Amino acid sequence: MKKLINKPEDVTTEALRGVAAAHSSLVVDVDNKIISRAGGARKGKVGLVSGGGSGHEPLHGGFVGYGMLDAACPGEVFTSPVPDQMLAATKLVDGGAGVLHIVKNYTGDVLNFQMAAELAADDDIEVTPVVVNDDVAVQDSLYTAGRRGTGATVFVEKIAGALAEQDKELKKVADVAREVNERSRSFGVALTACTTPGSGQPGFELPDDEIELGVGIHGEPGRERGKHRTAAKIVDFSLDAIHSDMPLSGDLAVLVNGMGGTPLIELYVVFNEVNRVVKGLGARITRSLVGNYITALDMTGVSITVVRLTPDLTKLWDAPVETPALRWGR
Amino acid sequence: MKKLINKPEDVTTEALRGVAAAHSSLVVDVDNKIISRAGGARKGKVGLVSGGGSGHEPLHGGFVGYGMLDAACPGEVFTSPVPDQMLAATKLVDGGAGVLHIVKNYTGDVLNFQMAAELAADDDIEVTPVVVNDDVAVQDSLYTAGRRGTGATVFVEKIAGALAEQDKELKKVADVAREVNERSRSFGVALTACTTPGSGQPGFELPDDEIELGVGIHGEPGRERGKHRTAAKIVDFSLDAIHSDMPLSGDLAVLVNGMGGTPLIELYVVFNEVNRVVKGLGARITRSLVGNYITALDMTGVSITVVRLTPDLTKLWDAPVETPALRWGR
Amino acid sequence: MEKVLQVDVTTVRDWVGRIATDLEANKDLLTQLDSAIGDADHGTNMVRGFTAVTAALHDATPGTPGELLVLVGSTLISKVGGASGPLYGTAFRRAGKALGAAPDISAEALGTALAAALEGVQGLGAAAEGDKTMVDALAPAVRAYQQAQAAGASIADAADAAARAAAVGAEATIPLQALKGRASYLGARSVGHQDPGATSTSIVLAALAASLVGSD
Amino acid sequence: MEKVLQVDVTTVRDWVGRIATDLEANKDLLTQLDSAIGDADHGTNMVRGFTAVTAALHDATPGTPGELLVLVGSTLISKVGGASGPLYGTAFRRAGKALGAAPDISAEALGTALAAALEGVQGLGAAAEGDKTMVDALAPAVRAYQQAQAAGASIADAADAAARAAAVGAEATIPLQALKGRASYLGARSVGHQDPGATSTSIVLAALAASLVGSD
Ligand SMILES: Nc1ncnc2c1ncn2[C@@H]1O[C@H](COP(=O)(O)OP(=O)(O)O)[C@@H](O)[C@H]1O
Ligand SMILES: Nc1ncnc2c1ncn2[C@@H]1O[C@H](COP(=O)(O)OP(=O)(O)O)[C@@H](O)[C@H]1O
Ligand SMILES: [Mg+2]
Ligand SMILES: [Mg+2]
Ligand SMILES: [Mg+2]
Ligand SMILES: [Mg+2]
Repeated sequence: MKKLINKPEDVTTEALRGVAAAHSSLVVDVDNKIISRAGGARKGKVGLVSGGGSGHEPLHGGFVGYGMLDAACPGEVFTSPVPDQMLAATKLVDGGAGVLHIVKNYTGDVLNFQMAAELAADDDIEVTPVVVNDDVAVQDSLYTAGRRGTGATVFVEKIAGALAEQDKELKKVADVAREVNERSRSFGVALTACTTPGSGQPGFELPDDEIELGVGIHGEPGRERGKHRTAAKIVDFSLDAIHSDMPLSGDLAVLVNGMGGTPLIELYVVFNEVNRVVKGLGARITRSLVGNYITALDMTGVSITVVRLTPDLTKLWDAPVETPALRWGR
Repeated sequence: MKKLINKPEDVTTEALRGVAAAHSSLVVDVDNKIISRAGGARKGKVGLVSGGGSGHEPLHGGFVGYGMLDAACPGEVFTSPVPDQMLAATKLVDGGAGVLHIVKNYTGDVLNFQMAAELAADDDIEVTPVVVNDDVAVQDSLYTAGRRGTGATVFVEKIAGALAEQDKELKKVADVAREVNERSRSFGVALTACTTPGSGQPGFELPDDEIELGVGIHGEPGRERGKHRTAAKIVDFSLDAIHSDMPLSGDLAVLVNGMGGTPLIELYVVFNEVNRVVKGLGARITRSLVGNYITALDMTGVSITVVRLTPDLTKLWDAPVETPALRWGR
Repeated sequence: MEKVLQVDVTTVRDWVGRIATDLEANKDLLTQLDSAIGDADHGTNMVRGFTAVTAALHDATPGTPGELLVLVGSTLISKVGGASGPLYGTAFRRAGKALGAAPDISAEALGTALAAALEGVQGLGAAAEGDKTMVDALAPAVRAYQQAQAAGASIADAADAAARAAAVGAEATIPLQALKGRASYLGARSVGHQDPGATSTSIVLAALAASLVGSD
Repeated sequence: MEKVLQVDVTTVRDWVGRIATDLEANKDLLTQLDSAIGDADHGTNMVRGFTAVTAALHDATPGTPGELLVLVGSTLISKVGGASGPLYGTAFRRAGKALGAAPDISAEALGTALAAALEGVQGLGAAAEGDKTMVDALAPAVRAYQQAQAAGASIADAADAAARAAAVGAEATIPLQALKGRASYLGARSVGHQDPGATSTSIVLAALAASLVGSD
């Protein structure tokens, strides 16, 4: 394992110091691991807090700023953060209008955010959690922990953040977050596994001619392993999984997301294929993101997220945002 | 080799189609391989054209847009584009005020841009080339092709682009481009080699405990090979090479650039170390970029670019920009 | 003549110390198990948690077993994260609360505490036995403890029975398909691997039995 | 009795066809050489160039050797890119221009054309012999050709001498340290590898010799 780090156990702390040094628009509480907007809470505005294991950068810290999150709580690498962090962040961003917790559906994130919400209630802060679960690779049934939260998180955070910026009440902000989640689906494919600094070993072994279909963002193996194939076939497979779960029609936002180790030129090749399939279905891509937005350390591979837009969602997507990883309109 | 592609020979074309589909702010001439701003040339504005081999994305196509480039010419992977492309781009962006060619110092880029400039002169278009050569890993002497152009290109394109947006004349735009180049230095380190789609093999073999110091962005081996070491020591080595060539003082812009396969969390660890060293030298980082801006396909590693700012350069850096990869102020 | 030891706060401190040592020794094993069907952090998570617990116990001197276990649980909740943090944290907190303010632990009280721990884990995580989680080690351990104790065994022997049952339960997760936690994403591919959380639970209970050797 | 062939546009077409075939056959070799001291694209670059040349010659029917070589050169400039595109492109263009509008190529004219090619490459790339570039194959080839021709050799024999000298020159780049092009970045580490451009030049001249076998 070769990584640009000092000691594995110091990675998250030192990266946070780097974030603090690089972004004057952010305040970083390194000890408590909270990234928040410089300037603090605005009275009357719903606060948005998200968080999850580290190793998915720019998620979540890169989405803190005007028009998106108020605070992010990064955990250890691939380990959900702890309730103390979330509680402290919740208090920090509360402007009296309540706080939205944006939680990716993983047992760890759900349980820790749940505990934090209980603690916040003790402090009379109204908290509404919204669970993101867009990954169609996982069967959503009684027999699983439910679908994982992946690429849709970016859209949920951006769009709910835009509505919160208009000082809409907590219920409305939570509703739009849930609406985005319900209209979003994702599917991921890994060409290679990722290596956490702590373990020093790839999460799984993938032969030179095989890929993982339906992979997660934590180095979890996917739902099936298959032969490597062309970008066209990978996209066909992925969009088939998405389309058969949520038929694609109308105006779509598409995220072609690199897993961390994938060259951007390949993501554009993939985007071209997604565009082909979407057109073939009679739908059209009206908003797009191509790049590394929710990663799995050094994994090579791609995840595709599709959101069925409405005019209102499009407007909220287009609203100004000013974060390290997503910025327009200011 | 596992890549998200169809056929190796189609990668650049298909990626261009992806760029076209993803960015409505750009016009892509897929046949001639030219990415330009939607809307075309503005009368009286100096046109900025850059280009180089593909595989360095987002460079250069990701920097086409308001406040930065007018057009980019991507070549084949790691192969400089051809004069025909550059000439066509030059004609396309000429608004009567002349065209700046931003050329990274590689024999291929220099020779092809030189030929294009000669052809443009035949068409009575005034062209001034500016050669970027910021990579201190290469000895700048009679005994080499001179220093390579790397991370400084981003700053040259942004700052010259901002001045061109003010309708300043070609000489002034070229002068500021040269000024930025002269005030910039870079140094790169690879943890692993990259694999071109065409060759299917890593450019060099790097044992599990070794790194390449002073590596280029084309999978060229670096100036020396050494044992793998901590991020702190890698940064010490890199900034030492930079500082002994251009003493660091005053206000600095710093780019901590991922080579394509490096997790963002590691780049922030590196940024933290750069900040430590810079502070130790009594200088300070006032502007920064952390992420993948000039890559070498799937290489893991980092390059560090430092620009000694002036108040004027800072102002131009802060001016609005609206491109796929760099955007603020609009 | 066998010396019968009292089970008090010193014994519980010893137990927690053994857990820390044994988890450290098994860190790589737990991470490897989690690598196969999870995200390769269970060893790191548990060691981070018990390192924090050791530090907390260095600074604080809880007066009773119950107080000590509540401190362990709260520390785990504050420091571990992941799925295992809230689950183990809740288990230790509930066990501690069940023990109340008593200075000693009777065999019966320990059985009640273990049952409370299990109830806490299931209340939070909603896993049933057979779902391939830590419950598959903890539930049979609680049953084995209570059976032994009902049959008149010493606290030491009942704990030993619990530890053995936990080890069997952990191993018995191998053929199961995971229905909870991260491993459930793998569906049928989770079969054939031992659950990391059940394994760490077995370690925790083995440490308990070791601390209680000779107690009545 | 040996049949003496005329060197005309058909011969030159044959030469260019052989170059295309031989480069295709040596594509991986050239890329491997470029991988060691460059950026692993020289094989791809040359094949892309001569594939375009073949297509151009399919569509066009240049009437003279000179016209044909100018077309080859222009096509390479338009299609190859990299360092080798402008350099080879200029070489072929200059050679073609040196041949003028003559329908046949004399031994002397070929010598002049080769010299013009070399001058074009050096004028553009500023490489001297010993800098570990294509010049290290082309320059001795031009010298060998001219010596042989001055000594009264046939065009075929002179071309053969040129091809041999180019091969020797290419191999002689191995111990050199590169002072031009991408390999120069490696400094002393460029020693011990054969230059890809010198190798492709040797292939181009071997193809010339093969096309001229039997010509006077
Ligand atoms: N719902 C649940 N109920 C009980 N135990 C669970 C549940 N989900 C996960 N676990 C346990 O947690 C273990 C994983 O812990 P850990 O790796 O530390 O957390 P994470 O899964 O968040 O990475 C699993 O092996 C399993 O025993
Ligand atoms: N200045 C120069 N003069 C002559 N030949 C050169 C020069 N620079 C590079 N070359 C030749 O070009 C070859 C590399 O060509 P190629 O790999 O196609 O281009 P690039 O170096 O741009 O990738 C080298 O092996 C060398 O022979
Ligand atoms: Mg985890
Ligand atoms: Mg090249
Ligand atoms: Mg885990
Ligand atoms: Mg090359």
